Amino acid sequence: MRPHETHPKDQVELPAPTAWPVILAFGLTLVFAGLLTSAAVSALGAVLTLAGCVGWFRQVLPVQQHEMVPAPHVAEAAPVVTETPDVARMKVFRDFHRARIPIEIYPAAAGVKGGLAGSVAMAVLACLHGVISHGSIWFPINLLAAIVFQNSLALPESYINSFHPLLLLVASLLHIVTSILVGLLYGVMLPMFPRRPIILGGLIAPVLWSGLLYTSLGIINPLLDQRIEWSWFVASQIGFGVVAGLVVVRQQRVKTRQFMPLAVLAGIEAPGILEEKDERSEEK
Amino acid sequence: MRSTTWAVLAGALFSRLAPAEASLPTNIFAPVSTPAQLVHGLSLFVLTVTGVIFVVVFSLLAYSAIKFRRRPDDDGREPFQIYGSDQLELAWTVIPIIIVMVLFLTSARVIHTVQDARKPKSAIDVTVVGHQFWWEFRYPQYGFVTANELHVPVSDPKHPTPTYLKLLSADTDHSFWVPRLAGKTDLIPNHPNEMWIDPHETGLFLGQCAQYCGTQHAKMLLRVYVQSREDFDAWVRSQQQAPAPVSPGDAAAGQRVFQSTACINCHAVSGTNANGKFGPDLTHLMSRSTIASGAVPNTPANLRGWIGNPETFKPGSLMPAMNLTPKELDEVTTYLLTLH
Amino acid sequence: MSSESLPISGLAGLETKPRPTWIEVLHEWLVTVDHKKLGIMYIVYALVFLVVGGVEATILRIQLAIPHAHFVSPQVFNRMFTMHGTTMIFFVAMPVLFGFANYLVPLMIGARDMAFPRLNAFSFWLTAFGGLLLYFSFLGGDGLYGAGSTPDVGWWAYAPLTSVAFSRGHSTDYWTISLLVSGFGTIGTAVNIVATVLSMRCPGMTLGKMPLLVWLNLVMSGMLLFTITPLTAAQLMLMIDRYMGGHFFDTQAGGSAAIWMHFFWIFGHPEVYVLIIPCFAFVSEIVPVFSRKPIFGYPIMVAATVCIGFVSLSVWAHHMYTIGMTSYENAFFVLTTLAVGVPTGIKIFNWLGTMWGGKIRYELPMMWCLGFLFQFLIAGLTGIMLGAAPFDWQLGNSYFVVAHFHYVIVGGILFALFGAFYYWFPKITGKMLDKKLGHWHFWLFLFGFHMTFDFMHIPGLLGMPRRIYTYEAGRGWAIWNLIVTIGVFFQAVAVLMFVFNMIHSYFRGRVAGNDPWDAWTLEWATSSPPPEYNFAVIPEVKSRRPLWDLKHPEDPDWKYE
Amino acid sequence: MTLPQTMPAAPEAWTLPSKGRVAMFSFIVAETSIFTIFVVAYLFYLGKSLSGPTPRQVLEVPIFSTICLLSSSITIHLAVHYLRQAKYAAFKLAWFLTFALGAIFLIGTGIEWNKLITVDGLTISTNLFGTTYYSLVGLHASHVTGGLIALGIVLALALAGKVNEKHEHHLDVLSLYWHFVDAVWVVVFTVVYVIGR
Ligand code: HEA
Ligand code: HEA
Ligand code: HEC
Ligand code: CUA
Ligand SMILES: [Cu+2]
Repeated sequence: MRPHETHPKDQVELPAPTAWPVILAFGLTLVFAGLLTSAAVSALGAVLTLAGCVGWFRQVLPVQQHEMVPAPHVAEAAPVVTETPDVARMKVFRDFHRARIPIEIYPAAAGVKGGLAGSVAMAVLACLHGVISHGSIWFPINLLAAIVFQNSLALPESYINSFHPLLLLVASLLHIVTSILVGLLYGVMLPMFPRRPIILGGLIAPVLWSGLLYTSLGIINPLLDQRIEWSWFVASQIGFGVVAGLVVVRQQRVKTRQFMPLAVLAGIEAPGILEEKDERSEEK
Repeated sequence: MRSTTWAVLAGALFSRLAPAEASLPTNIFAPVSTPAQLVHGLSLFVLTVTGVIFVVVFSLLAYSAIKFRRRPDDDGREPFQIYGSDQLELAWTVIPIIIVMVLFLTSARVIHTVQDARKPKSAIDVTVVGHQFWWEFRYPQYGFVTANELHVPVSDPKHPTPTYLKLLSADTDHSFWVPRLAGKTDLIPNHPNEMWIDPHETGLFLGQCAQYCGTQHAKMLLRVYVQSREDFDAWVRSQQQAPAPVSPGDAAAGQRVFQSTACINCHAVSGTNANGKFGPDLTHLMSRSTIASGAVPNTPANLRGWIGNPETFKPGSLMPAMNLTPKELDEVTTYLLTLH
Repeated sequence: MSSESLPISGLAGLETKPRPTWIEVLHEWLVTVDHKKLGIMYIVYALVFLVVGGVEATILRIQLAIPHAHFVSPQVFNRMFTMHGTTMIFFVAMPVLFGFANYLVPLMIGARDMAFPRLNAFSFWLTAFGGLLLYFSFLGGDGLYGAGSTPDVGWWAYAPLTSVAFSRGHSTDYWTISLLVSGFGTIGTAVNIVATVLSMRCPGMTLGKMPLLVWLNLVMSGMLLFTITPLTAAQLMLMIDRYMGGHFFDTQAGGSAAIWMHFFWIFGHPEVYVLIIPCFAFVSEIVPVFSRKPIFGYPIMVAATVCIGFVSLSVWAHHMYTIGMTSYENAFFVLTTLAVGVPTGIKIFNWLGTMWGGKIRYELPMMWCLGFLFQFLIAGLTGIMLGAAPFDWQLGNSYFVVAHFHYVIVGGILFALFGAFYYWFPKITGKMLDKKLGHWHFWLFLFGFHMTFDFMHIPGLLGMPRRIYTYEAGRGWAIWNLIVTIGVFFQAVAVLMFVFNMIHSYFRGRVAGNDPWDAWTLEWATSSPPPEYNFAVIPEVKSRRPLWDLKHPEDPDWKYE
Repeated sequence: MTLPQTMPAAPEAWTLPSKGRVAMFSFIVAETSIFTIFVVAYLFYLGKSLSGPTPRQVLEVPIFSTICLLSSSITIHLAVHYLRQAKYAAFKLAWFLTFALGAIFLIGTGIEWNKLITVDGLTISTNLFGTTYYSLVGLHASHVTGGLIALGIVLALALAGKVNEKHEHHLDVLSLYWHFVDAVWVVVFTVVYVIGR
């Protein structure tokens, strides 16, 4: 509801300028300033405050004081022009319009599924190692959880091999969260490389991040760094990568998108790729 | 092992800041005590991670800033109007989340390691009381009090003898910061804190108050002497002794001036009737190499100047000018010079 | 051109009436409730205090250029850094951002004014008088040290330094009361912005179609509503302690010094995000226009900002890592502090995505924003270093922190602000800023900024704490302090050139026209400067870039949003 | 091509929230924040006073005042309701009751404070409890006072016959403030008289 619009088109109603706000502000300031100087200042401030309140009140109630300002006729408003009226357009959509290949990709769901599947593979391989080398399924779990332990290097062997519910909880949380996150990444990025997604996700990526860990594990988790056997570790990461990659690729029919341009695979939204909204139904 | 290689590489990278001890006495990249070393390790990791992020993002920004500038031969059309990409958004959300997780977990571990370390029985206890603008050091195990210059024994990593500092304050907030020994911990009134150091090398380590505490916050300096066990024990023994009786002459006259002027209201000299707590304990004043918490070296001339008018060295310090006559000043100074 | 025939009553339109006397001009500005005039007053007020705060910084730096200098006494130095910090945060950064918000938000949503124009004026005057009261402290009373009663307790005014025992005279009270007064003004403006954005948008402009600047100012105002009253509360408690014998922070009576820290930083941290978010807004408006593309990922940009707004309310104790909280508390704040980096990073990537594939025009607004992007990246990463608590145990309260926050404030906020000046000065005054002077301003300031604040990190890494009026010679700090100080003079010259540019261009600049940058938001559809009523008729919009739709009728945005 | 400027003749309704309500809600958010801090301080300092009277020793639960204040929320709600229906007499009565109930609350607080100061010797500077108690309750009381002044002005205008249903909107916004003040009292009451004793 804008009262201005009910007036004749060559006049606009605006709130009237008024001195009461500045008077009230000054009065309030003086009230406080009196605490720093003298009571007389506060007294003066109080008077101005009261005056300001009353004056302002009467500006607004019972009806707002306004002024009328002349406004030009609509037609005199300046035109909106640009020096670059042409726009480049991606031609992608037209080429695929008839092929009816589903453009929609759901990276998140596929990624989460892939990550969870991969987490199972990794866990199986790690626990297998634990049983074979140390006779305990809890060995790798506790090593992972030791990331938050101070002085973890002082933990005795028997401790690392036995069951601890809190450590299991911490390790599971870390394991699942990281797997989901990496799975999400797979869901998003594997479709961008439709030719050899499994090589990339199953082999190259795990080896890469294992390499990164190799250099930094000493500071991140010293106990794991001390006890880790890299061959098993890399194997478990590759296990994750292959399983997660397979699940993602299967879900998103990545291979069938080999002929799509990168822009589409990366989910770029632009005219030419996006469908035009129907003029009638658009109304948000 | 790998961590050593890494530390060497990182050290080479920061070689400008690597210790040339004499010239960079408060360099945080030259730790000699476990808390400082733990922080150092974490800091190198954090620097590396953020460094990599910086290089990647900086390159992308620079690339796009250069590659996508409008060419002189531009065709006058607007470029493709791209609204976004949920996939890319997801990717560059997930990767930072993973990075944050790793940084958080590593930091949490170091926090625990430093803050929740178990105190061994061999630890030395020192109670540090922060004052405006000087440090009081009490050694409850040995029964003496000193000021401004802390002595601790060196700690062998295989049989650690750390020093545990209990941090209190008599007035405002202060902060104990000797970078090569540990991160800083604040001294807050009514809020006791604790920190520990276990220096692996002997030597003198410098620091200063790191929390604004008033006018002379800048000159609340710290000197920590890390000594071999024998030297430390010898120092303790000397601190425990009361001063020898003063020989007659100027020194005795000075002691009379000292005891009849307000000095004894603020200062303590064990074995005498001076037991003020507002100012530093002067019993072993001459065992210190500086006065007024590092403001000036401890020489007879400076001592005389200080007592005459502290404002010349440390304007705003809480010791008033004592308005002594030049003769009284000489005598008091002579007396103080006997307090080894 | 039709624009000249529009009867405009703004700054440039006075030629249709007889020239007013200076009393009439003064009166007009004193009683105005027009958001544009108030915006300009906020901005001019902030610029004046920028110079004042800069002079205070220069005094600090001269004293610190060499060890054991005697340029000023410790008492004066301590007053200088307190006033510099307080002035810059409360009477430069906040007013200038409120000024731009005041000016632009109604224009961008197609409204004629803010929701409550009189409240707008009242809030401005409260802020203004608060600042004047703070500076009155130089004159009022004789304090303890003879330099008036100017506050010398640091801009955080930690207890118990501020108790009556340790802070005699009225210096602390000047700090408390002037901020209390201007704090009420801040609340008024925040309420006004929220009400304006939610209740005054033109038809068709749903929340999802507002320009990002409007969204971000809405988030900023929302944050302010949560976060400024904790400071008010703490200040009231301090006044009760100092004036009425209360014991809130009286450690002798069992009170807690730490609780002041908590209350202050519950305000203080979100406050710095309040400062940066409008600068994100400027960048989000300028980068698309000069890259000739829409902002990449508008919905995510909004979501990320809201996320930052919420998360930032939970990170405050990263300013307190050294006070002796438990390891669990420290770890919690590390987590939330680092978490804030994620949505912030998303924003940087989105700006990158906006530039990518564009046709970037390097006019001055874009140059400043490019500086912002690089420098904010660095500043954010040094923030992450500080967020890792153990690292902060060394770096905290040192010059590394000063370097971090000046990097983000000067290198981020000021750069984005200068960009905003060059971008919107034509709209506000109708004249373009001079390009040659602008380039001098940019390159000089860039050089001075980097000379000062890049090297300022080093003394922090070498153990130099904050708030010290002098330092020892043997610690390796001297050379860096000298370099840091020299850089300030380049900045000062640059800022002077900028001020000169504004004054000169106002009188003799090239006429700008409605839309000198070929931009897409509503403010460019009206004249420069806009008439008092902003728009002849309230517009109706269909997309986020209404002017794009008009300029490109075959390819309007609303077909794809 | 000019600015799209049609006010559609028969538009789909373009409705936005009322600015008065938005402003009042925003203001309430800010006020909630300030009260939260004072409540936190109160809770933090419970049991930490080094000396002096404790809450249990001196506090009496102000049941009557509380009932009055909370009822005034009902009466103000009714008042606005009646005004909307142009039932002026009922409106004036309900509004007067609101004002009176609020005034009773304040008087009750005053009596309580008088007792605490003169009988128990508890002032704002006595100990931590005194400081936090008077600050918190006082902050709330000052908000009640502000509200009462506004209510009083409206009452005076209403009795002078100057209030009609065109002002319903303003009074609705004012009643929001009054409800807030009451809600804060619920919290303060719980913290001070229930948890704290
Ligand atoms: C405009 C203001 C502003 C902004 C935006 C920030 C942003 C941040 N700040 Fe800063 N800060 C200040 C102003 C600001 N700061 C001020 C004024 C002080 C000192 C007050 C005083 O003591 O006087 C201070 C102090 C300060 C401290 C306290 C230091 C101390 O006193 O001991 C800390 C500690 O955590 C900190 C951290 C951060 C972090 C983590 C961010 C983050 O928000 C940064 C996020 C940005 C990035 C991380 C970069 C971009 C992201 C990416 C490229 C994605 C990838 C990155 C990761 C995965 C990490 N700041
Ligand atoms: C918006 C915030 C803001 C801004 C823009 C700045 C800008 C600057 N700041 Fe400041 N600063 C703070 C906020 C800010 N600062 C805060 C909050 C603190 C902490 C206070 C505390 O510890 O309590 C602080 C503290 C602080 C310190 C630490 C003091 C200490 O710990 O002892 C230093 C030291 O160098 C410093 C320097 C500078 C410099 C060189 C600039 C320059 O970028 C300024 C740019 C220069 C100009 C704008 C100059 C314009 C001048 C003229 C045109 C006149 C020319 C006159 C002469 C040459 C005499 N600042
Ligand atoms: C009102 C209190 C007060 C009085 C009286 C006083 N002092 Fe001090 N004195 C202090 C304080 C406080 C310091 C610490 C100053 C600082 O470092 O900031 C100090 C420091 C000293 C120091 C340096 C101690 C050190 O370890 O570095 C000496 C020496 C000293 N005083 C001697 C004297 C003498 C001699 C007198 C009397 C003639 C005297 N003081 C009277 C308060 C007092
Ligand atoms: Cu003690 Cu600063
Ligand atoms: Cu912060």
